Amino acid sequence: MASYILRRLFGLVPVLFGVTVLVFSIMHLSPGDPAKIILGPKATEASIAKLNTQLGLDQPLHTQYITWIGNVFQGDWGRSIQMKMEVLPLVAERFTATFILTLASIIIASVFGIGAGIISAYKKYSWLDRSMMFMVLIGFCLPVFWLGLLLQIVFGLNLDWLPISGMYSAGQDGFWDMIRHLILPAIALSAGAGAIIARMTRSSMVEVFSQDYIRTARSKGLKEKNVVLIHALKNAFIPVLTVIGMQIGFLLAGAVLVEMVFAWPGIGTLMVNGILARDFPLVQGVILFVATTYVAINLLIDILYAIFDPRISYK
Amino acid sequence: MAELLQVRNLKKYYPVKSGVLQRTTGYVKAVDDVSFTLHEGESLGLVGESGCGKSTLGRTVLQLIKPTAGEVVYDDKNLSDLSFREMKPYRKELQMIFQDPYASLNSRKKISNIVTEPLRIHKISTIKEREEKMEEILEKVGLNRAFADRYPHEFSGGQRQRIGIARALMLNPKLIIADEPVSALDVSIQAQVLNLLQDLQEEFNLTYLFIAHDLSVVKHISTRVGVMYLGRMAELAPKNALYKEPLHPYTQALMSAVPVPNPLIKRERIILKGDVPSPQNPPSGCAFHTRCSACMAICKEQRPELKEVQKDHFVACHLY
Amino acid sequence: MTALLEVKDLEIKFRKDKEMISTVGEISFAVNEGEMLGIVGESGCGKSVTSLAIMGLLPKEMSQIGRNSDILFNGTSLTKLSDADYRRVRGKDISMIFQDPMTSLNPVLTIGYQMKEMILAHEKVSKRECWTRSVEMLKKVGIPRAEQIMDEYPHQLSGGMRQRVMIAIALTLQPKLLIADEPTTALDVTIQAQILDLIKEIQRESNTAVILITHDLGVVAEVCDRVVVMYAGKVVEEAPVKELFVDPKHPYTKGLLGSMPTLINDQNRLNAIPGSVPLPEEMPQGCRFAPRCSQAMPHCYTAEPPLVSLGNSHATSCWLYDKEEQKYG
Amino acid sequence: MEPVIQNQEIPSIKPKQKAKQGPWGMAWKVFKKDKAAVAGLILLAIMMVAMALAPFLPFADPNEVDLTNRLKPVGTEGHVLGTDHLGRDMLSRIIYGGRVSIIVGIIAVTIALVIGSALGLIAGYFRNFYDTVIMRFMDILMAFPYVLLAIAIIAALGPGLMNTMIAVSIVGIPYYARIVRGSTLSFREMEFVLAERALGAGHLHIIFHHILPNCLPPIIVAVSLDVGWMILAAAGMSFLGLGAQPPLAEWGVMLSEGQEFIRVAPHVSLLPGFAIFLVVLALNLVGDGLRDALDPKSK
Amino acid sequence: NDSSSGSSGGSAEEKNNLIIGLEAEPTSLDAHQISDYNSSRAAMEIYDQLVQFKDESTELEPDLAEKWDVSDDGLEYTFHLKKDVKFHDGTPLNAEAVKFSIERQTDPNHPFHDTGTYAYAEFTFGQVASVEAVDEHTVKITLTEPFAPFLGNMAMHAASIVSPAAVEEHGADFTKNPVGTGPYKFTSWSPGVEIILEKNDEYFKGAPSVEQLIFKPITEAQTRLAELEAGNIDVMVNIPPDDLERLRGNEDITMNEQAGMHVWWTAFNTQRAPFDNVKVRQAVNYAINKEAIVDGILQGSGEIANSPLPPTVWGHNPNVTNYDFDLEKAKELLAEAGHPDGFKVTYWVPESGSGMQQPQAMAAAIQSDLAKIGVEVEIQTLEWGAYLDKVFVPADQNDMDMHQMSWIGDNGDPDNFLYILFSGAQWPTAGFNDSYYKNEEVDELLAKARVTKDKAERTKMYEEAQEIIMSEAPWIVVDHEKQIIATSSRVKDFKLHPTGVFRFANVNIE
Ligand SMILES: Nc1ncnc2c1ncn2[C@@H]1O[C@H](COP(=O)(O)OP(=O)(O)OP(=O)(O)O)[C@@H](O)[C@H]1O
Ligand SMILES: Nc1ncnc2c1ncn2[C@@H]1O[C@H](COP(=O)(O)OP(=O)(O)OP(=O)(O)O)[C@@H](O)[C@H]1O
Ligand SMILES: [Mg+2]
Ligand SMILES: [Mg+2]
Repeated sequence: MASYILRRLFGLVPVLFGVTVLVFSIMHLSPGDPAKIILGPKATEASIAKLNTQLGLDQPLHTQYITWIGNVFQGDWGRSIQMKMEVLPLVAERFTATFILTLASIIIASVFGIGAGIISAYKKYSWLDRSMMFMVLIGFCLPVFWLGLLLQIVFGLNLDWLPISGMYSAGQDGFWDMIRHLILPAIALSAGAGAIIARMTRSSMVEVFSQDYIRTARSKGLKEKNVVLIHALKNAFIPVLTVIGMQIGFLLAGAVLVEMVFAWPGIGTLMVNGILARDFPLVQGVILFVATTYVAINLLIDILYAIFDPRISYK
Repeated sequence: MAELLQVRNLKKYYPVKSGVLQRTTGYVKAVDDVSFTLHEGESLGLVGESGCGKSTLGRTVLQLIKPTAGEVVYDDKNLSDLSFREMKPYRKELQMIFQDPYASLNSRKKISNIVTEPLRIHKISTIKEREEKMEEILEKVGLNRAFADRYPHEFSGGQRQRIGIARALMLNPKLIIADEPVSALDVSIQAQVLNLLQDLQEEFNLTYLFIAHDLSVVKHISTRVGVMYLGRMAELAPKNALYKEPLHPYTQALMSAVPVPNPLIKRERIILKGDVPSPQNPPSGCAFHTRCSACMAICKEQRPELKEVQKDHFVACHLY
Repeated sequence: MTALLEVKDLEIKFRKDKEMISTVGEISFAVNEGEMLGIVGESGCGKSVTSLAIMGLLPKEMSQIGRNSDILFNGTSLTKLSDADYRRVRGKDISMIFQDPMTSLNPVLTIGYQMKEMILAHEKVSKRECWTRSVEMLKKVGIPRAEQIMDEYPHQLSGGMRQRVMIAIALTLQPKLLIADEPTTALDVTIQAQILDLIKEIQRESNTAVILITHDLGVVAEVCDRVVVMYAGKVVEEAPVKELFVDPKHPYTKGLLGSMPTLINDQNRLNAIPGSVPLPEEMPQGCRFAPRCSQAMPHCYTAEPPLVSLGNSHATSCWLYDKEEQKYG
Repeated sequence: MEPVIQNQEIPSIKPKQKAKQGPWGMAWKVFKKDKAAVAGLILLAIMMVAMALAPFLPFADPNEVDLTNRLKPVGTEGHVLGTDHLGRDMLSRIIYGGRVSIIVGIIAVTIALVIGSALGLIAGYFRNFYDTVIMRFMDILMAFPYVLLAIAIIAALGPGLMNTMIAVSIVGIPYYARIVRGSTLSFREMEFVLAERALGAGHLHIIFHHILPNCLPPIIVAVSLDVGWMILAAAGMSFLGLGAQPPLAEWGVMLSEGQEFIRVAPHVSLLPGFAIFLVVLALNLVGDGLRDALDPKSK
Repeated sequence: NDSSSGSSGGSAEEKNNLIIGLEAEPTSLDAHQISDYNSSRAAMEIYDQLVQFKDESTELEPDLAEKWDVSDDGLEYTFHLKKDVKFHDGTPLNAEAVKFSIERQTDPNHPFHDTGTYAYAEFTFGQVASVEAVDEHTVKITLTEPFAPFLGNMAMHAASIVSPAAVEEHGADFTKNPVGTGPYKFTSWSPGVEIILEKNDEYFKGAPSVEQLIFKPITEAQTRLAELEAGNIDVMVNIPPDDLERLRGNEDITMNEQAGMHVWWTAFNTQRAPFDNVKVRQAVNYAINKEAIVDGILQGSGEIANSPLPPTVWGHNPNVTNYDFDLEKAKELLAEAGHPDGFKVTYWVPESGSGMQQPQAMAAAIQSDLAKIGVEVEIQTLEWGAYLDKVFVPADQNDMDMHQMSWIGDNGDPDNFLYILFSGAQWPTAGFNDSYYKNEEVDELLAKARVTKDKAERTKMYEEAQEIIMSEAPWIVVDHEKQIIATSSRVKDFKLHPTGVFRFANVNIE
């Protein structure tokens, strides 16, 4: 197992390397000049040139890349052009918020998605199944920003049950305070992922229900509950896990919209503003962070496979 | 009888990978140094338990899998030296019938399409001629030509196997490697297919390499029989010699294990201990020594060579 | 001998599009205590669905049992049991081994778990006792290193071992009836011989009644006491094993025996039965075998033959043996 | 020699004797039986016809601004579905918007599908080096946050429908590559592929005639969801301010513009949202039906 | 810990603090590095400048400087600093600190120059030749040329005086550890969450009454609005126009409105056909229904403009040529110009942008208006960064017919509007004259006004310039955005400032 993990970690190197090259090229090759954006329309050419030199943007691209990647290795991720702060601590802190949000939504999405999927599969072709899958389609179609606003207005403003936006109440930082703030954005973000997980769970469970070992389990006189939740679910969970892994990636990146709507202090706004302001070090840092997390999570999921499926051995 | 094809010291090792960098750390010796000759018009039966390398042997002979070592000589050419493209003309003469009548037909193609596929691949004849040829062959294998517009799932296992046979016959091959063509079939259907194969052999002077795990089936159809164990040939002899007097202890055990549909005959059964060892690390010496009742000291150390102990009767055992 | 299990006029229908199509048509047979009954027949003739019907495991939404059908176990009617009561019968009184040991064990649960849950589903016992009993059972079916194997997963075992585990599970609660649905089909001959030996031995030892389902007449000849031959969802012949092989009556049985290549006699050509088994939705009228039968009479195509007893507990369902019919014929 | 099988078999095929039919004709026969799928198809057809014929039907000009009639609710006289923030008629904007949105969805999915499938086929069929390189690249794309990818592409190419479309379709490529590669890997080991090779078939022949058709069912399911996903993703881009060019009616743009008026005039964003839902629903029903219909076994 | 405070937020507990909902995260709290409203709103209470604008106007009054003298040639400014003023870190405010604050930005060799990027240095101190600390409390600034608006610049954020000790200590991180002399001192900044400022009890003009200022970035306008209505924030900026009406009817909320130093326009490319023709430009001007745009789309959040210079800035000329909505006249002019059937043009629009109001909706309205006189407009949208790149190019590279732009004057001087936007010397890329307007007469007037000391004289020159410019119609000048800030009604004495910066020093909470 350890050697498997080691090997996978090796495998991550080219992927992350590719990600850095890609983000670097995209950022630097797209039109738009950070100096012009920072200095605004009022800037003179001389001051733009001066700023470009100060930011090192007058160097040839490959030199800039090598300098950047070299510094990253030494733990210096540079300073945000727009935010003027050091990238690493800034991104790390904001990313934590995104991560909490993503985690909460994937938990919500998984719990509801898997639950709905199991019931649908068990009651295949019944009205319950059909209406459940109809709901799932609605969930899939709800644009997050729209759902988010709706939740705010209903549960935040009109019913006053939950906070409307932000991660903490003004001037506070308590854990439960954060959890209360987390609920609405997490729900808004989880709708789409929940729908996809539900569909996957359903089809995977349907498949498993037709397997011989389910018949065996029933022939032993087990209770249906055990047949479904232990024998069937444990097998059906493996493809579902893959989907969950992919969704985590999607949520991590897609949290942007929800974060904007809920003023959640994640990397979302940071990233969008960064891109729009051509804040190279910041965007590169954010992407590197997100990509690393994504590949790490997928590694984790591959390891989880081994727990759910003993046939996969990473020897 | 003329020699049609020679297999010389054929080996196929599948690499087993492990370690941090997925280096190859060992091999599954699926086929390990097997030699035999096929004569024109004969049928050589090949038996052995699951996983002993029968399919691998069949596939390497046809170069569907590149052998690790050894030669397959056909028409004075070593087929292993040929490239994918150079091999194409030979494929017309060397055909294969597969074990699984369900998986070996593309379920999304009509029968007509499946059966004329070989002609299309080799760009032989016009569309009309293809149709005619197809009808002729379908008739030969006992299928109504009205079937041509249907999909494989509309057929029973026996019928599908006939479709597979029809496909193999389309190019007028000389040699057919039949990889367990009847294992998936019911006895009554199996009998139909076996009869068909026999009839076709007579009519077209076909040569068969007939792979099976059922000794009775092999006995029925073959003129010579080879018994494989863990990638090696344990015994190779003309049918009658082998069934009358099996020499290898494994062949003996195998024969005694076959249930006989006659409750009046009570035979002394040799029940082998234990399972077939893994081909990834086969026992040293004679691969069968772990289950053999006549095992001697030498068996554990030295690998027995295939020797001709009686005329045309080869066996790989230290007892002889 | 009293009948342990009595299957009476069992008819099984499956849903196809909107119709219910009868796949198994009103069959009857009985199994006595301690007896080994063989059921043979070609693929698709309804052997498995019959055994599933006995287990009460037919898929509910897809299938249905005929109104006049009844399955009596020890005198109680299984078809009238509630789901919960049926569950208590399964595994405890009647248990089952399936055809393919590769797919019949749950790949993601340990052997130990799959053994223990069986006991826990029916008895209130300590975990420890579960464990000891399971290990004991594994040893009994001849599994080496039984203690370690408890913690292993199915894929770590060979096919023969898995089938032994299946047998061990099925026998843990000492059921009165064991249904073995083609328990050796997926195995090599040398392993098949081992497993058949094991089943035979256990049956002799614990006096469990066994229904052995197979399509291999050789297997039947070697181990069974009595045989039921099925064709296309019908019982065509029923006889003690020796009777059947020495003096088969039904043309289908004869055909089957003639189709088999054997090690003993040398035939140049096999006597194949022409044609193939009809599909359930295209069942011929009259005798279902008639279209493939070389001795078919016009009458056979119209009327279904009854099961005629020929004495010696030998019975067959063929117009050739119907006294009345012969009189007129 | 005689055929081994006697004529008995022939009567049993009688009831199935039917006129020659192409695979699509057969598929249609099966499809027709699936009520839900037919309902979906009808729904889709109605929408398509309405959109195609929109210029010839008596709809208002979707771009006519009337600032004195802003944000009128559903049911207003002259504007059945109300008006938006520029006083434009919602009904005709929904209809005209659908023309654009559906094309966006379909083209974006097509791009993703074609490129993704090609890569997946190559990776899965040839494996080894190709597999490693292609899938690594797909990993890179997947690890790359898709919103950024899209924004960056739009920032590079400029906003506008075309570029939004390219952006969201690139995001879709690795998913199709994965699906197709997975299927290819399993099909290439199937005996029917081996049989093709034994007959001497070339790689391209095997890929296009045997593997690709078998990869269709999962692709159809994915496509039927993804057309909707692409429209929604484009809406997300519009929300970030990077969508279609005004005054072009497009559901995504309408949805995201409309959210600014969610309190005063919810219908402005609700209606395009509902329209997207209808399309996704219809495509799903049709997709499921098509998948079953294309499977020769489902008859 | 109890979370009941969650939704009911700070205000319900009647704490003596203010929560301000900002539109975006401030990018810097270092006054010298600020280049956007969000940052200046959050940061400017930390600092003082030598001079400051009076409340609600752009007139100047003393701040850190007690008084100042200007030499007759207008080249030397001598500021006399107040004594006993201390930075929040306890170090004294002195002439050296002023010198430090300016030279840090202007002198590339200054040891602390590389602690930041100074977007406004060029604009604010472009004419500064040297800064000299005459004595502890006297600073002399010498200019390279006479420059009338200079004093106004000294009231801007780049002219804030920062604590040299703090810059030395924190270096580049001064941006998140700001130290000034202002009424509020910096407490904490959790990025994305909030910035907290606390009152400075030692403030030299007297301690403010509000204890704490909490700035929260809430990007989405509807969310910010919901928070305001729920009572969770006290001050809200950028209210969506269509929600104004509802807020005005809400008793818990006070609306504060004032016309800002802002102008929104659509520029013609005056160097290219068809807009090189004055008549065409005038015709298009007549075709635009500004009233409908302002009342409809902007819901009254803007004021119809008739000159580029907003009425809040001195020098505004209310009597220039007025292009009231008149389709007949428009068509007539178009016909005269030789386009009786109209023509086709492209219209470039950003997705968003500071001061751009509702760029796309307004573009759609203009497009629809022009269609009525046969001018077919094709709208092209660009994301802001790329848009700026596209707009500010030399005239011969510019292929746009029309585009949108807006301007916010910073120092309250008309020069900051008219010279920069219309002088022939300010064609991109040298400056901001995005319509490539050139008129010798105007150029001369504007250049002269820059170096004239007398305000009355300058006023006249600017009025005249406006007249010429408007008659030649290089723009469609549409509106001046009003600053509309909603506050919860417990906030008293809140006054808007034309520069858009918040002033909380005199605010009280009920
Ligand atoms: N592609 C492969 N990679 C690695 N090992 C393989 C591969 N194909 C076959 N093997 C191994 O090679 C050995 C021989 O396999 P082969 O399929 O030839 O056996 P067989 O005699 O045909 O068995 P069966 O009767 O089950 O068809 C087996 O142990 C199998 O696991
Ligand atoms: N779930 C089901 N739905 C519809 N038909 C079914 C179902 N299960 C079985 N059948 C039908 O019932 C018939 C009998 O099947 P069964 O599995 O009992 O055959 P079998 O005799 O066990 O064959 P085999 O030897 O292949 O196991 C078959 O024709 C099959 O098509
Ligand atoms: Mg094989
Ligand atoms: Mg069965």
